[in-house]
Amino acid sequence: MRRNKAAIFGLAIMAIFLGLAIFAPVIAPYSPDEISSAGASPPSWQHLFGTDDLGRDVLSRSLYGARISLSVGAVAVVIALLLGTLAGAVAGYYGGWVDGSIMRAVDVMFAFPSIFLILAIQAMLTPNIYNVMFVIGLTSWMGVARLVRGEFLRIRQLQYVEAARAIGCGDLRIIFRHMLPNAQGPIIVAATLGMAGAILTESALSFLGMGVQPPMSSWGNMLMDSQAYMRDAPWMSIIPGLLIMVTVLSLYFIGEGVRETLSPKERHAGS
Amino acid sequence: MAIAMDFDQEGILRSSLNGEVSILNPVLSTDNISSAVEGAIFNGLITFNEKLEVIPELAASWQASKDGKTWTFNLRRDVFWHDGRPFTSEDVVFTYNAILNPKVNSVRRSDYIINGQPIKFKALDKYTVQAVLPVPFAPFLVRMGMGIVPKHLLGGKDLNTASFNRRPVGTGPFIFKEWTSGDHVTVVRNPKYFLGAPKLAGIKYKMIADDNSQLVALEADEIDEAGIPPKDYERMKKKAGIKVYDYDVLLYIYLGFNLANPKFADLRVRQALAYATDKKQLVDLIFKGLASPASAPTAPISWAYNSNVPKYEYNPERAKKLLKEAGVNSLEFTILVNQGNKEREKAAVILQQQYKKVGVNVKVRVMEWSALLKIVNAPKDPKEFEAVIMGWSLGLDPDAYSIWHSSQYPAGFNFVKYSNKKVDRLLDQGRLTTDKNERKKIYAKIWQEIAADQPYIFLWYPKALTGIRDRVGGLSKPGPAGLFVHLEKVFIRNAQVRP
Amino acid sequence: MRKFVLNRLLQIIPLLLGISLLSFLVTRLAPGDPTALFIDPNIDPLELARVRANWGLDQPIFIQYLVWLKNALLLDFGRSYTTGLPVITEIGERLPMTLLLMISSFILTLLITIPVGVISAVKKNSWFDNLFTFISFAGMAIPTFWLGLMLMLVFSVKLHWLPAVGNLALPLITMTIGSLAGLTRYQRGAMLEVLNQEYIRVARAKGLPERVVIFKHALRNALLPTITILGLSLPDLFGGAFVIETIFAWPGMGRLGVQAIFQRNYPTIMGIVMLSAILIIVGNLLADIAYAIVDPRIRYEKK
Amino acid sequence: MLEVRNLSVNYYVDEGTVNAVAGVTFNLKEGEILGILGESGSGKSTLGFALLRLVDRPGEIVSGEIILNGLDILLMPERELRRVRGAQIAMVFQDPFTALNPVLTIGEQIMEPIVLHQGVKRGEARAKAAEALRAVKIDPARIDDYPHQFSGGMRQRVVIAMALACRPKILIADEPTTALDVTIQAEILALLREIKNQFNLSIIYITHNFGIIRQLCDRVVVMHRGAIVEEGKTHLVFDQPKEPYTKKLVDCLRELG
Repeated sequence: MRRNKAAIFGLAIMAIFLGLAIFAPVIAPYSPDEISSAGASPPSWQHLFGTDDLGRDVLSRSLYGARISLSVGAVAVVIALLLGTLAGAVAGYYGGWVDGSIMRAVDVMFAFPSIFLILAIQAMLTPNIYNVMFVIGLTSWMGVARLVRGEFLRIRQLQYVEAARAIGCGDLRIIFRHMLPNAQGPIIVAATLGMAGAILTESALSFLGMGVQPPMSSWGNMLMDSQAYMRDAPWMSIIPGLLIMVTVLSLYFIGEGVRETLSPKERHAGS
Repeated sequence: MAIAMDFDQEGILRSSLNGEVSILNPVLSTDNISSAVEGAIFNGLITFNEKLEVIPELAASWQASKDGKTWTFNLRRDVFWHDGRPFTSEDVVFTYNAILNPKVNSVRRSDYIINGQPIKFKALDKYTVQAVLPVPFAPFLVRMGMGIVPKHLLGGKDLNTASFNRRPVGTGPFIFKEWTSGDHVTVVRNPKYFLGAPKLAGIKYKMIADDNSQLVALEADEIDEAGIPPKDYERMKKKAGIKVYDYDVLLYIYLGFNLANPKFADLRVRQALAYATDKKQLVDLIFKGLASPASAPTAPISWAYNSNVPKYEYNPERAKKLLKEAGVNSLEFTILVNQGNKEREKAAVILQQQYKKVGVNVKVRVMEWSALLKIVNAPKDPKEFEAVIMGWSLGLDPDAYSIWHSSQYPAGFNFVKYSNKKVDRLLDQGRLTTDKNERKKIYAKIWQEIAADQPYIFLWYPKALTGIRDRVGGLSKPGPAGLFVHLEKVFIRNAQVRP
Repeated sequence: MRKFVLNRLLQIIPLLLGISLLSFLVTRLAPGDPTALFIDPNIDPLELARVRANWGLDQPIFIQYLVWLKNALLLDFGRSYTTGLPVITEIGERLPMTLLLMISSFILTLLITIPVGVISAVKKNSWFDNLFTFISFAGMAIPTFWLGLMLMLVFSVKLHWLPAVGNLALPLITMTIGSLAGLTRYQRGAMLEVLNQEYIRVARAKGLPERVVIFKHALRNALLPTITILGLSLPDLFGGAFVIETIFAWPGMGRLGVQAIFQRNYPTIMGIVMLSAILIIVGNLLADIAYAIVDPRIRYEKK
Repeated sequence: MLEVRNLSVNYYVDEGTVNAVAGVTFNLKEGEILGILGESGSGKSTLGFALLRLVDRPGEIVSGEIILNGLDILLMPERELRRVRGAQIAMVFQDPFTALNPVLTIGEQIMEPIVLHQGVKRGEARAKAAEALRAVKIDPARIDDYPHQFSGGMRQRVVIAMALACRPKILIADEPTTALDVTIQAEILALLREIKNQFNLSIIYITHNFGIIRQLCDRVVVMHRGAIVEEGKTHLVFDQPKEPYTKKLVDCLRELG
């Protein structure tokens, strides 16, 4: 009951952030890139969240940053889900050597410290927002693959799949119409956690100078740029730091909510 | 634990390095960080004083022949390697021949090859070395500062892999003691140093790659010396126990245009962009004013500096007019900057806004250093970039042949394809002339020509800002050579160093 | 059991081959090469070409890989371009520091995670549970580098309690907070699930004290998913290690690795990727073995 | 020998409060097998758990008395309660697949209550555990095996052995055969009858299966929506049900059988 409240809270926050991101050009009081020789100034009526070291309005940058951070998170997760679901579904459905080779590929990817892979691929592709999404997606699909495979191995045994096969459904139809919808719960949970993870990964990439590139603002690179100013201009780091935290928390809450609704064991009542 | 030890041990200078020492062999090392440590361990034939003038070190004196091709160095006779062996001319010849050996991975080799011919080094006797140049070459003497390595330890060994590179033995004021990979290098005083025993008991170089962490360590009294970011300058100046020094360095940062690209072929376009560049805003926003707007491919502290060059003071109206004159209605281009360099990234973002005001649309592309160089240095014509923000660290000699001579394209560092017959001729002349005053005039003309052509927009001359804890004394006068020109004179206040 | 371990060990071989090929390709296809370090107007580009040839980089990639593979099979991973040291030596100097950090963080994490997870589950929705729920969510939601710098500002600059660099405490705390959060949630979740199992009620019906019910009956079962998660979180530990090592100037392997990537120091990159892959695989294997030890079902199935 | 008076248990769930057991009163006589009959959701399992105060949150025992040997179980301090659990009243659960801890040997699980309640050394407890296994017709040599090595019926025997280990006076069996095949059901029922005599037990047998009640129980209590609707000798209730609800149940059984 309490958790579901948290999940609703999380959903509400995400909805608000999404709205702010979409309407950023309307809401933002300034252009996010407009610099001013004044440099960093604390929050005031002109600049509610203050300005950064180049005199740019932190509120406007946060709003535009929401677009970037949320879409990096969302697209990266979609990529990871597509890859992971496909790999897991194929592996779990066909089994045998198909399963074996896909799962070995998953093992290879898992055995890599993904930060190295991300860095190397980023170096290869040069950092920009699309590559950031792509690279994070490409290095985070393995968990989903294992999960979907596990679900499929379980579902494959169930009667309705047998029945579908008996009436002559094709493989693709069985996978997508009969099996996948039944595995969607865990996938949704993985998606919310994955999106949270992607937003954090983007900020870690920013630390390495390989995240979303300037002048585009993402919460990750705002936070990174601010770290040198923690003492002189704390608002520069507090705002994006809080935004990241609240977003990630909201996503976790949503994930937990979905998880608890799905798990009947948590909701036992009298016999 | 390591830190507690420092407080116990008196007279140790706790220095810091903002990266990792890679190799302690002056023949092989290429990075400033390794060089900083090598400076304490090794000596060259010559060295530089605070004013960057050449002064004797291992060589007591030298003479050049009349034709300027034969140089004779008379070595000091009181120098010993840290292992007790005497230093001789054999060591000098060995060092330079090692650099010239193609099997040795030294990228300094080209410093000692002139017009495709190597300089010949010869030991005339135990304490005399002769260098024979194919042609007279003005920058020769400053290149004799290379740290000399011992023949008796390296002769017959594969220099690239010698264990010496990790446990170096030199002639300098400090003796190598310990190197913990990625953490610190410690050196201890050489009581027999030929310029006088150092006053420090030793130096511990702590490797701290992150600028913020370095600053925090200085504030927390864990190190004695650290670079100060400009935005912390005022705060650190007020901080008790720390003194902040600022001084100019031989470096300039620029926005270079690919002149092979038709967008930048017209001089008026480049001039327009120069007028559209508010260098003062750049310097104020990025450095809080602790850097100076640049105007020429040199630095104010170079002896060949010439302030009398076209300056293109900020004038957006003039910029718009020039663009119109050039018939440019819409200009759009991409600036490359290297990833990890916040100052240049910010500069690109600021330039983007400044150029927007004159109707020029700029995209910024941040690339990893290696990837960026791959584009800029690829030996092909035309190159695949439009504009790039980079910096040149200048040698002590003003020679800029490799940057501006038209022969240095497409292979070479004239990657913007600058081509000016007059500059070519002056560059050739500048290398061959040995008289300093003559050369000064030649380079003044070169700077004027280049500044007028604006193949680069010269952005700023950085300053070095260094914070030193009060307990450190004996620093040299702040200058481009740093604060530790005479390491043997540096001391820790109130420390008892056993003689 | 022995067959199970043997089988797993055999699987490592193709895994390492795959990893080596992938990382070789990825690093070589990235633009630029190690001589980018030497950019200096005084260096003739011809010299760079000479050095490249000295390193064998003028050969086709395929040949380079085979040469690397042949040498690697003889446990020769080449020499670092920047230090000239054998890669094994270079890594060997750094590995102990990374392991020190990772293992102590690992132990600290377990010491905190297990009791906190257990208490949170047993006292579900109590103030303790809510507090740690909040702390762990916050721990998961804070970017590591930010947390590290904040801790440094507070404990080194303001309070002067701990040295900013060169000391284990702060990097350890930062790393532990990062991994603590997720694990505590898992431990709590697993515990909650186990506590709803019939055998827990059975244990209570037998009159066992709550202590025995929780620690003997519930915890052993609830540890199973935690062990798996621990194994799976190893790659992340390496990733986190890099950021932490940089901030706290900790001379570990993560920093060496990322630096090697920026420098295109191929032999070092390959050495580190292979070594961390082996560590991760061995870590997972150990997790599986630990799982089998705790869970008799696995143990006997594989007999 | 066990008297239950006015026992009520509530569940507090999202949708509100469910009165799972609503003021139930009955007693168990020495040596009898009392059947508690009800459909799923009738509160019969909750009642079974409540007898040993094993109702978990979100459930709560809100009122009533459970008198054993003159003492109210509901008022006992935790320590004393534990001396009742397993020692005087033992339980056998519905699902033998989940009732045994998968990571402990069956021997360990049977020995636990013996060591706890009889304060004997492990060696002796092990002997007693072996004896308990023999009583439920399992080879004592398998004492060090794990639950997953047994079939369902065998596991239920282990559960019964565990319940019998401390020689309790009362056994509460909560649908111990529903998860098992019919043939194995019969074996377990026979076993229960056998051990009842051997160990001089009183049994509360909770089920939704009137057939089993008829075979096994002396008396029956019929529950519906948390309350007792009818109570009496099994054959009387079966032959002349008074309440319409009971009648319906009996009719169902007749149709089937």
